[in-house]
Amino acid sequence: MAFDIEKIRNDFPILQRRVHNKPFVYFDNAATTQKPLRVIERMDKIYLETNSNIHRGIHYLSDVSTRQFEEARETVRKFINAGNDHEVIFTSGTTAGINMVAFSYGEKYVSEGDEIIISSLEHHSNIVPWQMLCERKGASLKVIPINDYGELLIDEYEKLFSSKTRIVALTHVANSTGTKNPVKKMIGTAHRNGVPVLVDGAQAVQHGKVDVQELDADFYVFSGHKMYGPTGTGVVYGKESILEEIPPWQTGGEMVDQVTFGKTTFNRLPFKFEAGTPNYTGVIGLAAAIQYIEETGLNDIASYEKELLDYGNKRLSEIDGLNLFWEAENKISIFSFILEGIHPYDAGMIIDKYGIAVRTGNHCAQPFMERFGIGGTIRASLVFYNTCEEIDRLCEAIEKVKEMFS
Amino acid sequence: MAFDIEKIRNDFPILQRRVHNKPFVYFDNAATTQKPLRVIERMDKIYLETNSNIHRGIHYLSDVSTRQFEEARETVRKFINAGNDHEVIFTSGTTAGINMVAFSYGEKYVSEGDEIIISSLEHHSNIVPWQMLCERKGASLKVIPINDYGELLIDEYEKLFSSKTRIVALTHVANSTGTKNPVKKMIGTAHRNGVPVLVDGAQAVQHGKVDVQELDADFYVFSGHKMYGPTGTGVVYGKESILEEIPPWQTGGEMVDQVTFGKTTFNRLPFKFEAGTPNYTGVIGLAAAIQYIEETGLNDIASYEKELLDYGNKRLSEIDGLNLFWEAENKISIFSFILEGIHPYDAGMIIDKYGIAVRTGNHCAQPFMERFGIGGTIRASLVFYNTCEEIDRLCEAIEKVKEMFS
Amino acid sequence: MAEKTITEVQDEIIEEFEIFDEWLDKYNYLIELSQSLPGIDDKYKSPEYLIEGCQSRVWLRAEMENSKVKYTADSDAIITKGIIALLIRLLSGRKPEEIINTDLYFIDRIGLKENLSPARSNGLVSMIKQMKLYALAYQTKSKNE
Amino acid sequence: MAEKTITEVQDEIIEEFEIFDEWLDKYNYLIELSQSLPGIDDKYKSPEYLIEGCQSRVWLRAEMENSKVKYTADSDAIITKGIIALLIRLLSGRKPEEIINTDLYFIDRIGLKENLSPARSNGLVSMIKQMKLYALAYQTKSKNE
Ligand SMILES: Cc1ncc(COP(=O)(O)O)c(C=O)c1O
Ligand SMILES: Cc1ncc(COP(=O)(O)O)c(C=O)c1O
Repeated sequence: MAFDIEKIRNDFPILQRRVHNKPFVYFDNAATTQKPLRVIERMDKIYLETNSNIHRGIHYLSDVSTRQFEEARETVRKFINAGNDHEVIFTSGTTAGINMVAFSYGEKYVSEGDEIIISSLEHHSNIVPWQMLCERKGASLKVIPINDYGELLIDEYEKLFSSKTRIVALTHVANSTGTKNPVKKMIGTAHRNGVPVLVDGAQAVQHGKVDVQELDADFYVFSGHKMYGPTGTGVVYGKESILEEIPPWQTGGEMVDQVTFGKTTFNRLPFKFEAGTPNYTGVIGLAAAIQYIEETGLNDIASYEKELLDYGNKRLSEIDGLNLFWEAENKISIFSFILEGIHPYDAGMIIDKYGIAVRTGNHCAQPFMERFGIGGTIRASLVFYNTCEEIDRLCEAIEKVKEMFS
Repeated sequence: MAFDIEKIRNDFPILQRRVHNKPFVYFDNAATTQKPLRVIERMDKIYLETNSNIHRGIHYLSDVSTRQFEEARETVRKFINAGNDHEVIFTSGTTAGINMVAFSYGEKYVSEGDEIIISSLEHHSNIVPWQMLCERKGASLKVIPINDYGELLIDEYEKLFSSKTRIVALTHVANSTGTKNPVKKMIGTAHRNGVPVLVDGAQAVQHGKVDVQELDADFYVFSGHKMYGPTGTGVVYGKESILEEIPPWQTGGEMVDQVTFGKTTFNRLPFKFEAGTPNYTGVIGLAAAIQYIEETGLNDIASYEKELLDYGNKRLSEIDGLNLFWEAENKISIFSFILEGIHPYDAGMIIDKYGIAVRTGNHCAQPFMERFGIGGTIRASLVFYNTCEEIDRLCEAIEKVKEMFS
Repeated sequence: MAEKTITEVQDEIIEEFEIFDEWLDKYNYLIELSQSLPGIDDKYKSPEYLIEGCQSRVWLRAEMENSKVKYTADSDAIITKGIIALLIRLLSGRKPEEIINTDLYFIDRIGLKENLSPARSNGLVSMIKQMKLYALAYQTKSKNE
Repeated sequence: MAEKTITEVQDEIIEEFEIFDEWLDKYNYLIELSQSLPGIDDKYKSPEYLIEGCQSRVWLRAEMENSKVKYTADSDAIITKGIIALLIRLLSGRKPEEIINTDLYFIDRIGLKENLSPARSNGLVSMIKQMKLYALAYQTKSKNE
């Protein structure tokens, strides 16, 4: 097998630890991922050897730091195949990125009576900023409905457009279900209606090749910490033509060109959108994570994760009294399920005791859960450092849970 | 001497390095500070052993992570003596913090014709967000003038208040000059006029004890990376009574209570203002930095830094053709100067060659520089790991610069 | 009948749990306890009595009977319900003063701390807070009367 | 007079700098060069000819003379001015095509890379860009004529 899982697991030191005196199984990857040693060491090296604030500094280390930061931008550009470096804006995470776009785009293009389309599969972070925008501007939300597999109803989507539609905000991959949405096609539909699209890629970039130009996404947003990078980092890709048009969101040091008390003019892209000292250590760590992903190979990652998905689906569906939700055609290896008659919290508490980290609850997707009349599920989200043996261990733990609460 | 400078310098590994084959002298501390080993190790430990997303997770590491994050909040609370943990909001930096307040407070309390008071000493990050707010709302800025020493004119300040004044935004210590403003007195004046005050503490918290309750500040904002902590971290202290009243800024995961497509209700403080996955690794690292500062002792730090200031003032004023600016009564150890007939850029390039990191330019305070008719200065900003010998080395380098450009 | 103090009952519970070496036995005991909890009438399972908490829902009611606070409570999660049973055993039927001032150290000592972590959001932390608030409210009320 | 190519002049400059072991001598040479630069008339030191750059200011003008681009430039910082002198020596009086396509490798080779770092913001990076833009503009113009 080309995919050397043992080597990979050794790259992630935390996977070697024990929890509750059991080997640690980390199945909470949709919440955040673990970090390969090289990412940790990359950031250490900065603090131990080169740390200095970036941009406009005249001294040696400031120069080193700035180059590393701008090289990281180029690494991200290549990773998502953006056309230009300055279309890559660094933020503190997906939530911050969506807030940025909702504010900046909203200030310029959304006014009373306008409409914004989102989907039923969105994370709260891709719902609430649009709600707030609607509230501020007197606009309204239209929601793309789903079927019972947790798939968007594309026909219904097309019907939501009107002359009032100003933007579509859509997740690439849903964090509650793992469903992959046909974003390319959906962007095409939006563009035919003259409407730009923001894609929430928080659960997508780490699982398969994303090409923002091929998708023709107007905005593409994701978090570093969910793709094996550090916390406090994130990216907004935006098309130059739109980024030039919309006003900045945060303002302050470095993103300005000229400041007088009367009037301020803004710096060019990408700086216009990067106010204040960026998390440059984090960003450089993120570039190291991307290099790690690329060396491992996104195609290999995707096909190994598909194996995990198939094996997990098979094993979990064999368990009596386990309801596996949303087995969409096209999805990443997220398993969302409930055990009949057992509260997810009770199950989660016991599964934890076997050293297995799963998440329980509504996964920041309340409206979605309500659509299915459930308060929450148990969610196991797997990535390429997980194994089929770990899935077996989860199944064993589930059997124990059933015994206890029978 | 109680202050063991040798031990302290050993705590900061980067200070041992060489630059251009000379021992490294880091005098760019106002831009960002170096990190003690313990901060680096604290964050490593997280990524190597306990990394997990915080809040609402049911499994063991999520619990560990959440506790560490909330303990960090308590560490910050104590450090600035806030009344309550939930008055401490984590952000990505000072700029983000000021933007948050300008938006949230502005949405609720600022409308057409209103006035906002700032000072002539502000960093761009405490100017531009207020300008943007004024532009959005049709309000206007009033600016507190200064004297030639770079000190605010308190009498003029008092005259700026009117029934239309909604907030005062004021730096505690100015980054361009090092001037310490009499914020307590100035907050008193504002409160007598029924106006709340935001204090920009980015250059203050690391140089002496700040007690937000004693100051009676309504908001107090600072950055982690300028106080020996990691990049991508920052704090907004806000009085509970105001934080409860004003709307959230960023919205999304974790900061909501209930979400439906129709309406969203927000979580309680402090979560209402912490949308998305916070930079929890950074925040825990920041807490380690605060512990380091507290063990070193803020009083000892302040008196040692005063020695550096006095020594530097003496040595630099002995240099022919060196104009030292803004020798305010009350200031931190920042030296801002120009060399007659020599461009700061030329000087800075040569000083760098001697392994000394200084900053040249307008230090993100353009309006301030314009007031003095200069394009920029050379700025050396020192902290407690710097030494008098390093000041001597700067003086030698300045002599070389003078020779070269004579 | 000389009533036991809260401290005495806490020590009793700690002793009961001491025989369990394993978390499994502790949790099984909690499940057992949950079955003994009378719970709450469905009509009270309304937002009015609901305690916030994202993972499991907890409902709590309090009444005053002969200067003592009587609690009834319930949850949709069984482990949570088991702990509620312990809390009711400890606090229900006590004078407000006693409840307000008590320090619940048993949770730590019997190794169920994780269930009272604010991070777990099972509603128990808020429930204890609410129990004390009820007690405080009754105390204030009786003083004013 | 067979004119030297840009490449030839770059190699010449590299050779000139090779005799300097020390950065100090290199910078002293740059200072010397800065003095030989005619600079720019004060009336052209206007925003129109100013190149953005936060640390030192750079002014640049271009004219077309006999199908060749003639540059004049100046800066308020001496080191910047010294490098400008090298750039003018290299590019001024050349045909647009030559300027547009040239790869300025000498900067790296003579050990002045730090002066062309975008981080230093001395305006030189923008200046080179602007020099090429002028050349491009003249080329397009002459084609259209
Ligand atoms: C007084 C002051 N305010 C605000 C800032 C901006 O801080 P940050 O870049 O960390 O957002 C700085 C940093 O230079 C500063 O010195
Ligand atoms: C699809 C999706 N969008 C947005 C977010 C929010 O990301 P962050 O918390 O990093 O801002 C998440 C994280 O769970 C997510 O899964």
